[in-house]
Amino acid sequence: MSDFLQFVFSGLTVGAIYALVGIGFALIYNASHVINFAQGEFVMIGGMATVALIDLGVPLLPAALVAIAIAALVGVALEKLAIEPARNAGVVTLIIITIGASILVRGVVEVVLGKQFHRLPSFSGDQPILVGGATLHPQSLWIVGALVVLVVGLKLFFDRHPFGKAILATAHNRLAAQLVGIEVKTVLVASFALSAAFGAIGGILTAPLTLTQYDVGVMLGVKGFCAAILGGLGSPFGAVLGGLIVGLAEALAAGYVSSAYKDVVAFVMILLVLFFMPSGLFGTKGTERV
Amino acid sequence: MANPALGRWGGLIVLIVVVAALPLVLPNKFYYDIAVKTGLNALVCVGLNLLIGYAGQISLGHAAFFALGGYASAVLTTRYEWNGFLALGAGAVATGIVAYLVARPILRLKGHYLAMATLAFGIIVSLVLNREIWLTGGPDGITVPTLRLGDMRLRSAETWYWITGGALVVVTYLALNLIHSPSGRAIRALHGSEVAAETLGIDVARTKTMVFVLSAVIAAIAGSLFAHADRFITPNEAGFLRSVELVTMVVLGGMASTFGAIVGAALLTVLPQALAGFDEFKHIVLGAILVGTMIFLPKGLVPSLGALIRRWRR
Amino acid sequence: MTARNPSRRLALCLGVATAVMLGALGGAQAQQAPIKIGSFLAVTGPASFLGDPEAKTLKLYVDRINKAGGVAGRQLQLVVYDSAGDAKQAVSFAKRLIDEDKVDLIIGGSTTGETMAAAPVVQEAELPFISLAGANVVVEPVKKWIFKTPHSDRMAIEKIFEDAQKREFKKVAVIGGPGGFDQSCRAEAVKLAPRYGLEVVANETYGANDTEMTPQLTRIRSTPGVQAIVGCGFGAPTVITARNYKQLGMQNIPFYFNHGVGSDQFIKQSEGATEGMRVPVAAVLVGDQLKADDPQRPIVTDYRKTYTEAYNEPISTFGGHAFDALLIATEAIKRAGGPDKAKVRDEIEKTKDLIGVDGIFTMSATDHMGLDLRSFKMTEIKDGKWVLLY
Amino acid sequence: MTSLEVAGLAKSFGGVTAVDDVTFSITPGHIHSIIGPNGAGKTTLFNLVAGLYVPTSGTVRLAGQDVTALAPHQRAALGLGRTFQNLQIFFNMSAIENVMVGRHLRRRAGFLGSLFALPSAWADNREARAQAARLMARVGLEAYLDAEADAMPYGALKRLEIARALAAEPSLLMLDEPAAGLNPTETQEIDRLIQSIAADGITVVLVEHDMKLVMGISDHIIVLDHGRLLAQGTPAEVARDPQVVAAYLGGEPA
Repeated sequence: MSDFLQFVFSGLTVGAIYALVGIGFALIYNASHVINFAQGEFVMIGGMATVALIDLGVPLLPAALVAIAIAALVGVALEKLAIEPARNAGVVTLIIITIGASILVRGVVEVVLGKQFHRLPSFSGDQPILVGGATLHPQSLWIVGALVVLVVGLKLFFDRHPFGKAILATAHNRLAAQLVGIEVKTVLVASFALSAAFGAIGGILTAPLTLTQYDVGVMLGVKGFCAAILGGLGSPFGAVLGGLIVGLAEALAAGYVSSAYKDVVAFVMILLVLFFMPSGLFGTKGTERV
Repeated sequence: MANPALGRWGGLIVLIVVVAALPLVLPNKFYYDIAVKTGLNALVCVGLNLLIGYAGQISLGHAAFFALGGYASAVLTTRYEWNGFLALGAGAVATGIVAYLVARPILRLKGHYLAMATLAFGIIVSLVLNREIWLTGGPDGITVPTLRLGDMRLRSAETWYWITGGALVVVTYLALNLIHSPSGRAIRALHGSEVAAETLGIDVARTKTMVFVLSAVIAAIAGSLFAHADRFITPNEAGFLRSVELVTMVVLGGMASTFGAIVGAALLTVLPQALAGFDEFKHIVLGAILVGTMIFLPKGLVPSLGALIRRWRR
Repeated sequence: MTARNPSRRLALCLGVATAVMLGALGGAQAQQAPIKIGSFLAVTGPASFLGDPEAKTLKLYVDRINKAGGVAGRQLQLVVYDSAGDAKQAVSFAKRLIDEDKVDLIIGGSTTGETMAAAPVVQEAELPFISLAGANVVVEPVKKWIFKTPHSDRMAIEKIFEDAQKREFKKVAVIGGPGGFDQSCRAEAVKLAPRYGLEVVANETYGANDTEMTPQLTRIRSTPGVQAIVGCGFGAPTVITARNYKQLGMQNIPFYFNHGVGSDQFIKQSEGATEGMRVPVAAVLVGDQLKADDPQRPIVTDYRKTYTEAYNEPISTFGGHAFDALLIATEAIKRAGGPDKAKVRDEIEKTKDLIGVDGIFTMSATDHMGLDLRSFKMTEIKDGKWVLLY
Repeated sequence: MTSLEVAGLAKSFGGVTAVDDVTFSITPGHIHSIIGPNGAGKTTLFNLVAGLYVPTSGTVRLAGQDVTALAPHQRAALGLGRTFQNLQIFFNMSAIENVMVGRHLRRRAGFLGSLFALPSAWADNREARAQAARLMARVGLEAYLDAEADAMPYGALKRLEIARALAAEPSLLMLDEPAAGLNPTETQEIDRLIQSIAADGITVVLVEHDMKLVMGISDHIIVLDHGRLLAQGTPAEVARDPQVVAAYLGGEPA
């Protein structure tokens, strides 16, 4: 039983990160119908920039805030310099563009910050908390807590704030949004900035638990994509559930089945969902018009 | 172009001449080695281009087929002491069967969902290759014996150059045949409009499956040749980034252009070599080239240049 | 995971990394072409703990040797490629060193995977190759052209099990990655355990790019009767293992690592999670604690001083492996009177009582490593420092 | 013997019924038109007949054979051809290649024959090209043979779709708004083309908004409104039907 709890803790912690990356995918997809394969790089930038700033003597909180801002700026730059000029390109072209951008970002980080891996100190020490025979790392609480706060915040933003509503409206029907006077371009930029910030927060929160390096973004990006698809592409809150499900499934599989095949679990799951529920667990079905 | 057939076969002749003449300028074995890798990548890309460029179906998991072919050769020749050519054939057939089995459910999907599904398939294959250490040797790879033809041991880089070059010419010839045949037009029709294709009597699912299996088999053969040429293979050959690399070659060279695929493969194989001196900035340059090409030459290098030449002629 | 060192994977079909050419600058005495030493090392990537100090050591000492007049009257030229710990790239670079750079001798392969991948190429090209990899498989069975400097994983396990036996442990757990070195180490552990009255009750493995080892450690924790854990591996995964070990509050179970973690980096990155862990390492890491009459003391002290002064960072056992490889190579070239490949190979095999920082080397036709357990030291990490036990 | 028979056909999309219990039959060799206001369900009906949508209930018969469970390409093999309201041109091919795709059902070479360029594939190509060129001339596109489809004007593409559909030698041809977006001269040409197609013995089913065209060339008209069959008969009969006048003709000065 304590083992089960341990796997659940581990799964929720990892799942929360996938969720944060998944939200990023959903936000960008909603605004632009682009799958941003550079999403994982925001996670990497968050962690790496914070490490670099702390090494320069900046305290944790300001360092984290600046890192989030840097990631958001990279997100905006990505939209302005790479996505917008290729607005009318096909799916494949856009995928290649975002992949190219992710290589570019990794290349820059590699040159500026080096290829070594780094770690951040834990926010509240490393003393594990005992819960029902299992141990919970304080950083896990930070991660899950941050996810809850961000999701609630995002929900309120969409429901209450006029700009949040504008983002939702654009996702729903771009043309109609334009007609009622919503600045679609601003929505696009904001979506990229927002999803970059979410990714960066994820990167900063996990760096104390795992390690961060210029290339950690690739796998996180793919897992986040899994979360987004599982939750139904374009549904930020579906992506949260998708992320948690992927994380939990991985941890339980690692614990009870085979740690060697934990990554396979996520991908087998995604294939099954795509084969039997092509619009994801929480997505809606669309019909093609001829 | 006044006569499309002229461009088609003219291109093939140019390819043959390049393959035949290249050894005159290759200074040593190391360059032969690069040429072999270029050729094998081009081989995969010609096949992948049939799927992505002509049929309009993206695959972010194609490296898996390459690796399946390579590992079939590696495992069958080392662990079970099969004849190399038999192993190559078995690898191609087995990969074809795997491709056939995954094709139906996967190819029903479109766009991003298809991208995700093929990506997931590729990652699963690469994970299995990484984890089944008893069979594959794990992440550090497996050594592959020299390919033997009778008593002849095919091991020098020069020999492999001619094998690869020959295979590339043959596969290019077949691809050109296919594209300009009834089946090829059916494949291209899928890209143009699936509904229209259906209403003209084209069995969409079957056609997609055919082209998927064909491109997978070509990749598997290239993978087998690669394993023997390099005499070593690691699960990285099946990895996500290897798949992305292959797609990038196709898109960079030009989708729906067989020679574009070859040019793209050559460029992305040789470019990192040329950038060796600027090691620090290599990834920045590579990323910038990818993004830049897609934005400014969205059709890829060869079609864009072709259009330019045609305009200039007029 | 497959996405090992990703941008590199994409960028490099063949893989070409930094070619650091430290050539003979003293033009006057360079009537003869320099002796070329090639190297491929995991300077970056998950094994950069190993490759980085190795590359730095080679550069530093090739420079010093050249300033002192070279070897056998000729200058040395060093060509280093970064394989990022990837076996595939190691093969490419081995070929490049042989065919394009036409080197006389190769030092390198930071990891067992790289070394074993390149081994057939080197054997076929017939040139001496001194590996810096740990696993026994590198030199057993003996391969004509291949030598190595670090202690083997078998020795590490023997050392660990001796210690475990002294502490009267009966049941141990093993944890390691899927790479060649880890695999070999785990296999040795399972094989040797009965000889020390030990039973391996849990044998856990993680993926090469896993970011947490919590499930594996949890399973070890809930295996009844585990008295000690033996970690097989190097680089980032070992750091994560150590951190997770502490995060799970498992310090009541003693932890041994093999010699793949022998650097201050490991302690630093693990942030105190390594307190109390025991690791068998080469003497160089605890050079200041060696007895005054220890024959290795002078050379170890000198290496520590030279390296720290040049790079302003603590030494590691890995740099020591590279130092010894260069030492063995240059001594053999001197005796052979030049870089003739076959002669140098024979001379390397004749290395006898050569004091290096890893130990005292005596090679033979059946022993291409030439070290024994005497020079292998058991240490414990106390207050973030390597402390020599015996 | 009917060319097309639709019985109790219905299709709803998530609660919205687009086609509701429609029954009619079409006799061979005439020009039939389906008319109705926007949203009457005409295109949905086409898609149901072509097999692009699966009906919620009802059956579709082609030349007496129940095809309700058949895929679109199987229906095409039974002699059903169509064009599209929103152009479905293969923009990745030349004009003549578009039409050559239409010869797909008439090919002899298989996949392997195509791959290895066996004589059968050569023969196919020759035959398909000749037929396609003839059909393009027939629809007035002889000037566009090797033009890239994406460089052709709209009116030409409309006719290209018809040529492509004809290439499959259908016995029943469904044209979805062939005159939409065309100027009066072009509309007249289409008018003549449709009549000549019908004269060849091909049954034509037309969805069209241009009332002048419909009334002028149709032998038989089916009127849909809100997914239901409102009336059917000759142009004169339909034009007299008070329900039709109220629902459609009256609502739109034609």
